[in-house]
Amino acid sequence: MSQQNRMSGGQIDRSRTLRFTFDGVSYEGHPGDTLASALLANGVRLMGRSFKYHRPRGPLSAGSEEPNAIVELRTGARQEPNTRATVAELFDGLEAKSQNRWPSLAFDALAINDRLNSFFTAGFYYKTFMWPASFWEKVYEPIIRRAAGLGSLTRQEDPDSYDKGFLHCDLLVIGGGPAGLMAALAAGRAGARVILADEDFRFGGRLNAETLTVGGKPGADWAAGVVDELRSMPNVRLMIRTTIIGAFDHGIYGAVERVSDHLAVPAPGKPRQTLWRIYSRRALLAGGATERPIAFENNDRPGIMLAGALRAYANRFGVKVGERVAVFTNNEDGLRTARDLQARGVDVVAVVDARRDGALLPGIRHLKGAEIVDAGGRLGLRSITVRQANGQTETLDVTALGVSGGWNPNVNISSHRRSKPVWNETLQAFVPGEGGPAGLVAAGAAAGLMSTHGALVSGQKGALAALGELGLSGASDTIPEAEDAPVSITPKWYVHSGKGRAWIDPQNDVTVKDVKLAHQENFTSVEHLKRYTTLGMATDQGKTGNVLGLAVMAGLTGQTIPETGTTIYRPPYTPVALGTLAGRSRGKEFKPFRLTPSHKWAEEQGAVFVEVGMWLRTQWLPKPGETHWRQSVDREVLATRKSVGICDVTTLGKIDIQGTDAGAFLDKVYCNTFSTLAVGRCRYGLMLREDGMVFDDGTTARMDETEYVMTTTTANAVTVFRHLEYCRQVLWPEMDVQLISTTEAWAQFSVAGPNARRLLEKLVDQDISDAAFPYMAAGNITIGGLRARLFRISFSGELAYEIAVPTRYGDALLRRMLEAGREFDAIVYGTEALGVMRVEKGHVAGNELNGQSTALNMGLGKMVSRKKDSIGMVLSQREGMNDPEGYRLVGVKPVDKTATLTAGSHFLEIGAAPVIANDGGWLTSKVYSPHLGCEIALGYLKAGDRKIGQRMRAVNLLAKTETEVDIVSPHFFDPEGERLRG
Amino acid sequence: MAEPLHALTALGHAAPKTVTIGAVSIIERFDVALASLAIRKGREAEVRALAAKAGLPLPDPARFAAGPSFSAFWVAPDMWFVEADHSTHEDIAGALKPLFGDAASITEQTDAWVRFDLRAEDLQGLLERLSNVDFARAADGFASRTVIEHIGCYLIRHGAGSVTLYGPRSSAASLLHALEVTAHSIA
Amino acid sequence: MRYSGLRVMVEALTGHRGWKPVWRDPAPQARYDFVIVGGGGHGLATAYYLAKEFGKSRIAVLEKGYLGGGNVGRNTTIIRSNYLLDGNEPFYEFSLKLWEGLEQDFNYNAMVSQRGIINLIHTDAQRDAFTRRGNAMILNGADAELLDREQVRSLYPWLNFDNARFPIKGALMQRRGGTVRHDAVAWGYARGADMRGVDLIQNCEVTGMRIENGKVLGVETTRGFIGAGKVGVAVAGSSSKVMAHAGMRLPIESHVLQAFVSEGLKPFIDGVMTFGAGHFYVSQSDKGGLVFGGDIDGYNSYAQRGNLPVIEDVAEGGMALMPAIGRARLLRTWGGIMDMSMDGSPIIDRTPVEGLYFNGGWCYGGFKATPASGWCFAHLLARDEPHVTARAYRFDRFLKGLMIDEKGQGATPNLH
Amino acid sequence: MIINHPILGPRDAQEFVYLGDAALINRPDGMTAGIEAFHDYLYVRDNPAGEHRELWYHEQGDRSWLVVTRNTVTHEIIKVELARDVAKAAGRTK
Repeated sequence: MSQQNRMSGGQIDRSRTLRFTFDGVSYEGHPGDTLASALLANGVRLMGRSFKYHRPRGPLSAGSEEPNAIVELRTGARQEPNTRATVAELFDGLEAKSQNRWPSLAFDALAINDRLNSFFTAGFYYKTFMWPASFWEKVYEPIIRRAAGLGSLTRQEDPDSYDKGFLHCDLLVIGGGPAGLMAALAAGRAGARVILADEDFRFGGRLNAETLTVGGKPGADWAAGVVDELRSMPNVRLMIRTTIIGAFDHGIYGAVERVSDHLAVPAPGKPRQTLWRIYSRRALLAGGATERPIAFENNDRPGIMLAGALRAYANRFGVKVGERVAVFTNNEDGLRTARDLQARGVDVVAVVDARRDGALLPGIRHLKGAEIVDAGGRLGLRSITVRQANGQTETLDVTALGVSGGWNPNVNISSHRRSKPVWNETLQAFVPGEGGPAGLVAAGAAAGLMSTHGALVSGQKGALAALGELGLSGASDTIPEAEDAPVSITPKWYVHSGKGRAWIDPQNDVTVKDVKLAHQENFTSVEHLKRYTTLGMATDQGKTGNVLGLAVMAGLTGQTIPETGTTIYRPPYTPVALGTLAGRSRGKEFKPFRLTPSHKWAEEQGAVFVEVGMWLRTQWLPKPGETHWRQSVDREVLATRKSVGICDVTTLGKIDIQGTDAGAFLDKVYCNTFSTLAVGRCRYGLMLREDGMVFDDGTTARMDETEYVMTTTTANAVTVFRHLEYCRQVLWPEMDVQLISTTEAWAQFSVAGPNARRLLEKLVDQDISDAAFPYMAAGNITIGGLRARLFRISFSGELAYEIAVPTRYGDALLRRMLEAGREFDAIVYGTEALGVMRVEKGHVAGNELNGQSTALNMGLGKMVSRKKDSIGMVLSQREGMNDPEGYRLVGVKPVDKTATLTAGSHFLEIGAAPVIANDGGWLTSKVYSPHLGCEIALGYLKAGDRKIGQRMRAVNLLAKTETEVDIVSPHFFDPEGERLRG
Repeated sequence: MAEPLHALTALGHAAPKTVTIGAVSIIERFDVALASLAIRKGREAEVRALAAKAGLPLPDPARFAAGPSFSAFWVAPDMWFVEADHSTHEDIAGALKPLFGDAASITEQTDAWVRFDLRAEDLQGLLERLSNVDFARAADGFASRTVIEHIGCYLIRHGAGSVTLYGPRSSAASLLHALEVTAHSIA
Repeated sequence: MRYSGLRVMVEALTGHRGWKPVWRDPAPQARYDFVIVGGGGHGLATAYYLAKEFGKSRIAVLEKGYLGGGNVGRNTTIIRSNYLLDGNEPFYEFSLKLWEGLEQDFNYNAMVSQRGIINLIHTDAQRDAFTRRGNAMILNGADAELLDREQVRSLYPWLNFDNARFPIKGALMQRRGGTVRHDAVAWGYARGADMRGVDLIQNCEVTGMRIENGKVLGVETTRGFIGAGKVGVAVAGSSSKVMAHAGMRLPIESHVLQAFVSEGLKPFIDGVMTFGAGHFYVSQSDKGGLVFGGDIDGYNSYAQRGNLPVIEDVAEGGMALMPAIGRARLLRTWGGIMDMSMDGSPIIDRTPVEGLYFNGGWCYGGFKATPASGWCFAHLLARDEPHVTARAYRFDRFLKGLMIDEKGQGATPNLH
Repeated sequence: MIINHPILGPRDAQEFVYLGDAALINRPDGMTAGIEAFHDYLYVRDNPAGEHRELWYHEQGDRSWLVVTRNTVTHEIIKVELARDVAKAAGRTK
């Protein structure tokens, strides 16, 4: 039988049939259905199992507050766990599976937990599983972990894409029910820029689920009419399937638009979802209210749901949940369910009304002052036991029960800034309190105005007030006629009865008993209650259960509900896919690439690249026949030292510093002096942080009286620039200094080796002989008339230059240099060879510039001038940073030249035990030096300057290896610097 | 003198690239020279006079202005990026320096950036997925730095359907990729 | 009352009528020998060890809200001792050893679970740094292993090995690292302290300090003046506020750190993992939720809530590392106040006021430090000298240039 | 958060880099002040729960350093100034 529980009416497109499966069984539904409504139409009430006791469960709600009916939706890599069937829009071919059960939903082996429930009370695990100590990880926890969790991930990459975006508006209206529609209409007509967002796939809110009229029309029709008008306004953006997930500072709201979740697969190029960041000047919270249950024994049977949900399934989806229905309510709204269902011909067996007074419903058995004490039917509701006002109990055969314990305004968004909602005695519910997000006001049921009329009025009023604050004016158009029934509710939270369990938080299986136990054990603060019992921590975040739990605790302590408190509402409003929050930033697109000017050439050569921050740099360039990276690197080093090598050093930060105070400025930011540097010369500079530690280093050239070009390390290019701006604007605001980064404007290559000059002389138009362009010279030159820059600086210890041209010519310059260098066997070297040569030369780099080291540690202590004030100069003088026993940079050579070294190994004296008291420091950088024919390293060694010539051990306890080493000067290669001055 | 060095675009080609996806065209521009111009301390009046004489506009903060010889957009207090035709101003800094003497600091920026011009009937749908700039409310001539997929760019609005983006040259490929996937997403 | 499996069974069969309150709610006395300000993890542990290990009595813990309501109740539950520097590693290793015997010690199952922690390596420089660190750990008596790429892959084959912007090159692993049920730590210490006669006084906020002639006499509270022989302040998130009552300014800034939990999922991640190329660390709780975090928001804040950019940043890191989590959903975010010190390391020290002691500046590291912090602070309070593993945590290290700066970021608290 | 930039108007705080207490403007002169003065300047903070004057840098914007007066409890921003103006007003020169 297909859709045996489908009735007439509702917002269902019966002209089309959608086929879907649940746990492998095929069903049919229609556009307009959710997975839950379609299953219910097919007579399926059992949709899930609870977390702890594995109790059979059906939907509690017809909305996003759903705790029970959560399923694994879709298959393969698109499988998504924990999807609420009550909001999953039906599409043709949808496949869903129940979860947290084995072997099947109807027969779940772990339902044994339900039988053992008296052991599994709140917090029982804190009191046991402690012996023997090792059993926790080995025995108990693995069992618990296997049993825990809900849905599963496939472990495959999510194949869908996600967009992000930014929207701006005068007024953000959160929720498209009567209040939200009225607000959007008022603001839209006033010309304001409006965004109206609703999590549902249809605007109208509760009007879609009710038989109420607005302006004489069925509510849903009125809503559709308003939406039509709003759609015609260019200043209004309508966003269905869009959940406002959180309120953040200064009017920023996060929103998730489910662009393609109602489709089997997103259209090509389209995202599954989009995360919008909405910048709003004002916001109106019209998010409605959520009904809450009343706790009674076995109130979790499939078929027992919120009264409003039962009504929504009938009115909106044309679905009756059962043939024989009862309603349990403590308030007037619950009666609507009975009336609506009866009007649709459903057999309403009884209305169990906790209230004692008031009128009786005509034509329905309306039991006043009554309550439900039990429910039967393990896999689906079969009966309820009613205790009447006179104490008599009676069992009624029903297959569906609607429960209403009142409605909680959806205050979540208004509390995301940690403002506390306030208790409203008339509503028996919390309403938004003071101190919510600036610029946000609530309207409609979210503000505690529960009638349709109240929603319409407050929506319009709220919008106009918000516009007024923005200096916009709108008209108070006539409010369409609508019901304005007052709220009539009597507090009724749970039914005192026998020994059974009455559920408060159904997913996490928190019952009234658990709250009582928490009270008994003095976990009475609301936060203790939550944390001890796990109340409100399930995927629904307690949307239906929190206030109920609070009320039960209040009853036990004798405090009022507001005295007992409320838990903090935290974003997101409903759970958000992590893919959505990440957007496009994943895989290779996690961070943008930065490519060097030589990238294209290097790619052609089959270079191996390495990530250096965002940059991709050439690590080495394998030649045919080279099978190991060391062969390539050794060749690059030897060829450079023998003749000439070229390396792309564009990634080094370059900052143009101009102004009449440029020299004085550099004196402040470098610990050594630059104002005395001659034009056309460059100098190595050491930059300290204010705490005296080394921040960065590099060479800076004086191109002109008032113009310097600073070089920074690749890693610190951005932070150094920021620091210079700080010094310029904040510390010395009257200095005449202008800064601009030119890192990417120039392609810069290091040309190093004995034949470097001979190579460059073939290209450069000017005289660059040693006399004309000596060591540390810098200047503007031309290459075939093209402006270029030349710096005679060396990181490798060789005769070396850095030559720069506008970036677009970088590729051509490299090719030209290689052509000109053919006669010298010029090669290109990568970062590995660069690293080898700098270690051979004893230059510090990233591993030594670790932010924990002083100039003294690096053997550069004398560079810190005390003749002038510079950043870090004073604090570098602190005693702890000038300890004669402190770390000093040393060179390290293995005694046995064939032995290997490992960076990160620690120094120990010969014979010393491997304990921290004997720790001498560590090897910072290790390379193989083809020049020396062995591995060498730099290291920071305690009192290292006095240990040159000693023999020690370099110990790597991770690999259980150690090497005897000689401590040597860090300047392995040409310590006198003859080559670079050659 | 040897043959001049050939130039490569930021995307690594000899000629600039144009991509059309749906209604959006992404046009790489390779024919604009760029330099920064910063006023030296206390020299504002002088610089403004010299700029006016040179036909170089110095627009207000967050603005772009076109001029007879040069166009310019504001980038920082007392600093602008100046645009000129690359074919006539290949060495734009060299051309500007004599005009301002020591009253301004001028630095070549041409190759620090990749420039993409975006064209469509309305670029709102594309840009709202890329940048937090309130493009719909921005006036023509609006110029601002903005972040696009972690990449710091300059965005200049010439019209609802005409925008110039400057992004860091080294990230040209990543920026283009971001523009392309977004254009596909709204196509 | 002693907890045990047998007791649970007996109570289950007798309707759970025998469970007693886990702690009393005593009214404050006029005077105590020791007043601990702050009923979070560190304060409760301090009181517990003062009573249990140092034989002290007449102890009170003053808590402005509810016990365990500070950072001990809002962290990502990780324990580890994978520190680099001499000032830190012995202390955190001491803490890890205390964790290992904690549950039997205080008779409460805090679910100390040593399922291992790995710090992923993405560059050669990171490998060098982690090799240095791993060796420092072993030299200090801790455990450490360096895993290569394939060893990481065998642990977590579904990490992004093949399409990563920053390739996984290996990991530093500490098998003894893991997670602990955070609330249970507070409750276990509270119960243990209460059982030993410590007065745990909730809803009692310190509003002032009575100091005469350079000596502390007691504290003003919302429940009246409470005299004290010694006052120990352990109020993460309120350090500057409380110490201002004693006229002290601290080398501390308070920042917001957000943390995250996903919906419950079937077991997916066994241990703890940190991404070395972005801001993301994660573990999976026994309930099935992915518990994860990233960087602090970066600005001074006492708001206990953060903003969207960091949420996005953390999700980006997560997706870059684990592309299979795209369809898992973020359930809840929250924020805690981190007292970020100027070098990223804590302070456990005397103050210029006689009888006033300070414990704070724990940055991200407070939870894992709880047992040792309590022990060392109790040591300092009881004996007036620092515990051997906490000697470096002095106020004057900044004046003397003896910073303990694991990240090498200098006096920039939001970068530690 | 939104920072109302004195030149550019409202901008997302994500475009900025945060440094810390604006008291960092008051750097002592290294030629006259000693270690203790620099220690107090660099390391010790008021760290108020309430109004806080702090330095933000518009890195993804116009590179201005700003002094933002912000409530650290509510995050409400009360005032935004150019740090250069504040520094000059505090007597800082070259």
